[in-house]
Amino acid sequence: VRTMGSTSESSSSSFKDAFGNYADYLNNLNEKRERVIKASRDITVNSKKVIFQVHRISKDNREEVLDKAEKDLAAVTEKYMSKLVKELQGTDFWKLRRAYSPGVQEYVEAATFCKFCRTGTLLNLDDINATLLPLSDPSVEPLQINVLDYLLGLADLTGELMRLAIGRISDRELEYAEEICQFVRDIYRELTLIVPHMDDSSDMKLKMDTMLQSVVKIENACFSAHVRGSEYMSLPGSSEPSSFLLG
Amino acid sequence: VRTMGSTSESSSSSFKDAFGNYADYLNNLNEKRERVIKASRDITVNSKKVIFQVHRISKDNREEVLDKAEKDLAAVTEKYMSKLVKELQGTDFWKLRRAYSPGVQEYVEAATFCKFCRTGTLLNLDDINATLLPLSDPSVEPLQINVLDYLLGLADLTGELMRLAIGRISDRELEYAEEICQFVRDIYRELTLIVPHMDDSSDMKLKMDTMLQSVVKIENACFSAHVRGSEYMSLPGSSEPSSFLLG
Amino acid sequence: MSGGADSPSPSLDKQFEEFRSQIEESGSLREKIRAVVLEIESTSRFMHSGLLLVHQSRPVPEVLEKANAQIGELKGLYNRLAEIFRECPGQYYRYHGDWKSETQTVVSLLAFLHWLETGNLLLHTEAEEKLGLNSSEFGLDIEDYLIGVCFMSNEMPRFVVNQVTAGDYDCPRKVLKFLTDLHAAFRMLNLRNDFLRKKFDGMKYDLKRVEEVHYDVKIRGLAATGDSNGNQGVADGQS
Amino acid sequence: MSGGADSPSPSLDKQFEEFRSQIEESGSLREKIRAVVLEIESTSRFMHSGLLLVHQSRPVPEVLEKANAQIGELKGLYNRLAEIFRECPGQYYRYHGDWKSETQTVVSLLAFLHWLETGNLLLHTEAEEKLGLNSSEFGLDIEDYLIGVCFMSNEMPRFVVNQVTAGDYDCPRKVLKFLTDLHAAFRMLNLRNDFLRKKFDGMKYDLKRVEEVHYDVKIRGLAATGDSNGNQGVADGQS
Amino acid sequence: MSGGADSPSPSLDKQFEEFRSQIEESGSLREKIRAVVLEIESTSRFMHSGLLLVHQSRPVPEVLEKANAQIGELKGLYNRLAEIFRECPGQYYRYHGDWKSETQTVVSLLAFLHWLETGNLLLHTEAEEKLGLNSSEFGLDIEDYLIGVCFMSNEMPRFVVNQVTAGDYDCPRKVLKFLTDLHAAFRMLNLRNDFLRKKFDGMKYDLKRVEEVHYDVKIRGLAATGDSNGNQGVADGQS
Amino acid sequence: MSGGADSPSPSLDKQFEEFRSQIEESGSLREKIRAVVLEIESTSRFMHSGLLLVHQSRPVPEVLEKANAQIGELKGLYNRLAEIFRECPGQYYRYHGDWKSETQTVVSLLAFLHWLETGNLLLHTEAEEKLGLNSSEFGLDIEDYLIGVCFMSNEMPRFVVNQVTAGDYDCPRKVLKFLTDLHAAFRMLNLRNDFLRKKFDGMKYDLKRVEEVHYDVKIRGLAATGDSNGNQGVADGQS
Amino acid sequence: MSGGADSPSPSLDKQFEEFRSQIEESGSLREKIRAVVLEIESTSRFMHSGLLLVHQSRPVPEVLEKANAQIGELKGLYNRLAEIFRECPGQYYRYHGDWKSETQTVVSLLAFLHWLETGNLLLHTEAEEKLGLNSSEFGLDIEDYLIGVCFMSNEMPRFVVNQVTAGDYDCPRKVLKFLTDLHAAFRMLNLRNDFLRKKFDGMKYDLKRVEEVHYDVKIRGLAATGDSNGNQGVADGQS
Amino acid sequence: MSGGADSPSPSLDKQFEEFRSQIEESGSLREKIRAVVLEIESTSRFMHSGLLLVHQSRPVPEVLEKANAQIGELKGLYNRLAEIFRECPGQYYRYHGDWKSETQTVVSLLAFLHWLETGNLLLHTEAEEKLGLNSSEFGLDIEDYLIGVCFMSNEMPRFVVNQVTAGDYDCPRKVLKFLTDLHAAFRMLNLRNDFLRKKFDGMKYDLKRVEEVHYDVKIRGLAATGDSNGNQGVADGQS
Ligand SMILES: [Mn+2]
Ligand SMILES: [Mn+2]
Repeated sequence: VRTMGSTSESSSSSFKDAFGNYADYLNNLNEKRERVIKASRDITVNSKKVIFQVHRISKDNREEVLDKAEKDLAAVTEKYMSKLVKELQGTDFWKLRRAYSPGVQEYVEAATFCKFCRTGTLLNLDDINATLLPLSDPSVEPLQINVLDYLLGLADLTGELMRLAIGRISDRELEYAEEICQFVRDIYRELTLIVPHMDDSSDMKLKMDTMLQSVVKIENACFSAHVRGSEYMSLPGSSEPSSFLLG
Repeated sequence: VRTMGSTSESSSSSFKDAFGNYADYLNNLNEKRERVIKASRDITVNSKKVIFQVHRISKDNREEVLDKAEKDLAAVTEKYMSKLVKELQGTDFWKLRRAYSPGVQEYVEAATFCKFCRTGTLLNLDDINATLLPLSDPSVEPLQINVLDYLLGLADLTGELMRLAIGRISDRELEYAEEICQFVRDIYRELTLIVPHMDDSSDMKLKMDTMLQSVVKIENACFSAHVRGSEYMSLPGSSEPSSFLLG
Repeated sequence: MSGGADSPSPSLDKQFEEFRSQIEESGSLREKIRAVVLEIESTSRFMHSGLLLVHQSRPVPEVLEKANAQIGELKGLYNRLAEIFRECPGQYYRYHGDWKSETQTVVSLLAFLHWLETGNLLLHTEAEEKLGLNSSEFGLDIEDYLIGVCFMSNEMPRFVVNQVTAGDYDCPRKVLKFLTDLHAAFRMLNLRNDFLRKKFDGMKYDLKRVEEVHYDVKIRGLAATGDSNGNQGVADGQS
Repeated sequence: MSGGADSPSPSLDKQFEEFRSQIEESGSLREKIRAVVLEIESTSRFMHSGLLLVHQSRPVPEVLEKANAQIGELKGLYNRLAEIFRECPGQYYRYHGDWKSETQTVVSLLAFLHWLETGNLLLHTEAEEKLGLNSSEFGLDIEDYLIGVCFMSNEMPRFVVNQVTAGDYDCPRKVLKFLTDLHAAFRMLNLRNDFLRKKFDGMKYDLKRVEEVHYDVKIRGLAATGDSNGNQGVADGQS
Repeated sequence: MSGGADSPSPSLDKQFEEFRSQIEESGSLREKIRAVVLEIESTSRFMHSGLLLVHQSRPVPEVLEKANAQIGELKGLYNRLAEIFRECPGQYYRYHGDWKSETQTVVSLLAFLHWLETGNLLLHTEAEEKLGLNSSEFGLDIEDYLIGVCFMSNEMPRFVVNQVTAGDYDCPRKVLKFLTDLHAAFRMLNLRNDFLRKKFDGMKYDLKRVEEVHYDVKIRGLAATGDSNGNQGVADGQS
Repeated sequence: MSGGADSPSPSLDKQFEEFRSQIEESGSLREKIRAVVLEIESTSRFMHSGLLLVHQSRPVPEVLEKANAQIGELKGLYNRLAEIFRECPGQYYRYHGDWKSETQTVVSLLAFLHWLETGNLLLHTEAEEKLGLNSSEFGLDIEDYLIGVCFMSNEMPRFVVNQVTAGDYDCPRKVLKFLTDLHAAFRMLNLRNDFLRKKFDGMKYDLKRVEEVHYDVKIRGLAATGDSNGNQGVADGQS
Repeated sequence: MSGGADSPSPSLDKQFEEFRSQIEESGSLREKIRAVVLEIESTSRFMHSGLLLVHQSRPVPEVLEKANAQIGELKGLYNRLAEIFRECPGQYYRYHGDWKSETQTVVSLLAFLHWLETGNLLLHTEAEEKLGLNSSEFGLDIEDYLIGVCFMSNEMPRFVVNQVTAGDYDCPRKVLKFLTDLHAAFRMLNLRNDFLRKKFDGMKYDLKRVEEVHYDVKIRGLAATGDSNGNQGVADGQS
Repeated sequence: MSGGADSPSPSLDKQFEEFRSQIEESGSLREKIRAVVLEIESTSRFMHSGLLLVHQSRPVPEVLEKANAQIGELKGLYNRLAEIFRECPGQYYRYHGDWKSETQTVVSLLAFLHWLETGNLLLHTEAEEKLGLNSSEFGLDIEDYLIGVCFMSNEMPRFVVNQVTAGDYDCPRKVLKFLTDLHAAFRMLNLRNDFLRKKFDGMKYDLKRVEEVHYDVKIRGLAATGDSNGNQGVADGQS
């Protein structure tokens, strides 16, 4: 006697219908979330590969390495970011953010890393978002990476730049290392003013600590390269530093 | 001068070849791991649905509910477990265990839950593994769920059984609840003898604590149902308990 | 040091300047939300205080009247929230964490009230209507709604116990019927291992407790045998 | 209590009895592994102690001879490990955690030794060969191999510093060349954020330090200008 | 490096040689202890698993008999432990951490068993006797004893609940009296050991839970009115 | 329930009415503090961001000028804080937790700035003066001051490294002298505040790092041999 | 190093000398407080032990008498605390953390005792009076008082359960009325202190539990129908 | 409740009475130890402060003299500790945790001092002698000694860096020889104590750093070529 059937017909059926709707809603949402998570994992894995490709840079293979990295990055955009774009629209951008944020952060990291190595400048959020525009059906609101994910990706970028700088110093590209140092310092300083106001900044605060450590690592490396260079200058008979330092 | 080309030809090329192999190995491994993780997520999501389906059981719809649950479970096996089977072979079973373990545990949970509701008995590991045999190409070693994942899934099963028992008591199926209680106690007791020897038992130790809580919850529920029943017996003029208790 | 001291590139500065203003804007939006949410919280605390009197067997109609008056207030507040969001379409879920807990409480109060009045479950669309919400713009999240309904269920055992203490022996039967149906409906959902599932697990205990009270009343022959008053409001018999 | 006290079903008992014996078996397998691994650890500690003498400028050939003798011992131990696993095919990775750290150390020692002798990197297949391992049955995990190589790289800066202190000014050049190549080869790998990547990051610092020492020697005109001895063993010039 | 290789001072060498042998000795002592403790752990686990059957309304005498048999085994093991220590007087507390946790469990099992048999608390001296321990040589640490007693108390609520379910309505009264006295006795101690203090805080919840079970039985008129059987063993009525 | 609704005692009501107003008052006091503290935090963040430029070899005077301008702002804010407390004497430490962390940061910035200008430690009284604080009314807690000084010390290694990179080889000597004296002075305190003690432990590493930088410069013969400019400001040589 | 050993500036030395003496002073103050607080803790533990006997249905007057005797002792201890603070005005809240937890316990005991005697809530001013505290100098913090009252409420369910077990069926009604009023009074406060808010949330469960006991008594027809004894003391009927 | 109040068994009471006195005794013993340990800590902090001056190139003999004077004080304190333990034989390790950390620091200071004076490692027996300890009664635990030695080794890099900065270019060679021997001696131990093993791992970094300083001196031709002064005391050349 306690099954749903025994309530007055109309109320019971609307009740049942309503829960049917709720069930559909939850099923659809969960399935979409799963698809987004999978797309995000793909983006992460492939963006990491782009980053490793950029790290293969050295004095002589610069163009070639970056060409390949940019090609790979474009493939990530077309093949995997487009999947995200297909899944997400409207309020999903924020509702499902936690499901795709790791992938997008890694993508930002890869894209900005390529760009810095190519031009020495920061790839702006607007520019990244512009590259995503063609992926969307023009009728719907296009996927736009949000500021928070961009900044979180940028924070990780500084770790990669630190690795790059250490490598460049071993390769005696001291000026390049100093350029990186300056760039990372600027990012760090700009972020100190933004981080406290970010939504849910606890992640970012941890990343700031890591970033400061990266800055210090680069500074220390530049310091020791500089001190060594200075010693050479002050050695007797070292009149032509440049020819040797570049040798 | 410091590029790889300048070493003696033979040594350098074997060196290069070797690292080419290592790179391929790592790329393949990572790609496989990703595919396994995705399959595991699918298994998890769909096994959870089977569990929810079983929870829709009540006094009158038992057969119908379990039929559907078993059908859904068979679909999980065919559609998703088969993907795992395709990816894994030989040493992968253990090498990639962390990538698929969550899915397999949930699958065990769902399969044993169905079986208990149908027969009141425990679905054995050998029986589960037997159902997986047809999925494999007969030429390769078939996927076999390992004891550890089985036991971890069993531990979670007791949580579902606890929920089931509470529901049964509300539905005045006290004897069924007591059967569940007995079953969960037996599993708990058997596991106390095994857990300390399990590989990496820390996960399982946590689950044992949760399991004990589940046992106690069921026992308390049986206790209060029993005490209420006894009070009825001792009330004046209550000579026909059974007719009322089942009413 | 060669070239080390020039200031950061202007485009870098400009972008971060923009971010700073965007994020500060978002911060002030949040402050606005927070102000409204504090009022929602305060109004619903007040409403809750009033509703609690049903546990003390105050005449139900009087209790309901007061509570209903506060729904209007809540509607106004949610309207203000909706207006705030009209300026930033699509960002509903960015700030969702800032009001969801309060909204779940509001839903639980509305649903309890509705049930006292009609004996039926307040549906999602009805809840949106009461709060003047509009799904296409600023709606009531379905999970928030469902969690709110679970909260309402948590109040049931206490209500039943106190009603029986106060002499209303028919109450357990009605509540048991209602909760049984509700529980059956919830079982149709596939949940994740999240907050909602935990709350739904709690509902099992509410149902069990109400069943116990029903049993207590029944074995003592206190329950009315007839089933006369049907479904129209739980609290009619009172006052 | 109706039917509550019968003992658990026999099939349940039987299955758990089996599990218990399987898991106890696995435990005793683990004990066997542990015993061998302790010996591996002890032998490699001994070997390491001997190799450390190169930092104190002991005659290299003598150092190498002793160390080489211990490779045989290690081979015997890995053979015992392989035998243990012959009984449970496919379970290599189940117990991998029990020996991987020691094996990484062993690889680093073998690789260092090999480099001292030949100036070349010990390849994965060569490492397996030295330890008598067989990829199809009981091989050397590639990640363990790579981590071991990173460990070896970590020893390089210390070696270079001490060699220069002892008057071998040509050493930095050779090591720098070797490490540069090694680093370039590693850069071809796509790593995850795991232990291996962390170790690989460390290699950058080794390379940098060796480059510094090379620089120190070069600016003082201490480095030999010719490139005569080519690639055959780093330590030839010594003793 | 000129003169870098002269050997270290002989007294240094001699000292470290001595340390080596002492550390080996202490290590092998620890291995011996570990072996015994593993057996203690295993025996007490079996005993525990057997005792769990009292919750399933198995005939208590049968349960007790089996458990009692295992006490003899434990006694033998503790005897072995004591012998190990006879060789190194004064080092009881040096290695105490290696067996204390297992001993606390053993005490809790003995105390639970004793209580089932007699209805009384197993005293410290009785526990030592059962295990063949001797305070002057190798005794039972008081805090270990007290922690074990707290663990036993944690089993009480479950026991009482299950006994009532099995139809023993007098059990809560007996247990309540026992726990109340035990709790009062503990309260007089000024506990400084943090772990023990925390465990004792938990006893309050056991007591509260037993009070509630007693209440449930009493309010329904199910508790026996007579008080005849006094104090001899909790489980007499059963079987 | 009969008679359930009589109202609670008037004295109870009166007491809670009073509590309510006191809690509101304390709450609004806290809001006022929070508002000022947020501004302090924001100002000091800007000041910090400006000071970070000394690591980038910006002309020091320019950096200092900007920072000095912000001290005035801070002074105004602390003045507002002091005014808030003038109304509730004796409650300084009640709300201390609400501003102490920000104040420690402020002290560290003032001390760093002062040291850049004068080469000396900013004294406690000087810090109070700069912020317009008055010990008898609303002073600077000594532990806050000391923690701020420790924070300042943490900046030293980075500063020294970057100064040397920018070509100022005399900087390490000056900083080393300053830190050595500061460290020695701290050592005489018997610190009981755990946080402060931990921060002070960190100062040892700052000192060690500066010693190493000094060593790096000295061993290469880069340090100035003369000792002419004495102590007046660390940054004189620059710009 | 030439000239490395000149001593630090005298003002620095002087400042740290002063800090040293202030830190010592504050440390010894803290030691004095700690000594008194230990005694307060011990006395209140004793008092608590005595009060616990009401759960065992000991004659209430006897229980109360003993407990009352200890209030005098506590008063003496708080007097000593107040004296310690007379020497350092304005620092009450600096050391508040050192005694607040013990004071909350003391309040809970006093309030429980008072309620047993009078059936009323011990007011804040009454609590201060009992402890000889004086708001203007060394008073009882309001939040400490409120937390103490919550602790007292936590004891109520246990008390009611045990009283009913012992046959006092009117107790639940009285306690329910008391707790309902108390809960309603608390609800009006806008609690910002997180700990207090959490404790107050707990009071809801106490209330619910007491309602259930009341229900149990009522449905079984055990509750007294009359309402005769009014409000003077909960425990009158006993002994 | 009928019969609820009979008192617990006398043997239970007696046992807990005994526990109470034993726990009190152990507590007051611990207080006595704590008092002595606080003085040890304070004396060794003072001694440490004095020894730190060697990093600032103060004349070594003067530094040593002061430190030596404090050894007598420490001896007195350890004597007091020994006396406390004379009353409770066999309990050394029961309270070992209360003083071991301070003792490790003391050993590190004594060993550093001894090394400055003689260039040799302070042996375990010598350390016991200096502190008036007696192995058979109250000796110095070997692991505490070894940990203390590791702490001393941690100071070496800093010492060497500062000595070279101050112009003593022969110091690195001496320290390197000492540390190399010490490290080799340690390597032969099969360390099972985790903390000690970790500390010993750290010694590798000390050795490496000293090697680097030695390298820095050598490559710049700063190291003395002769080997005249032999081994008698590191600091002879100074002052
Ligand atoms: Mn990265
Ligand atoms: Mn589950």
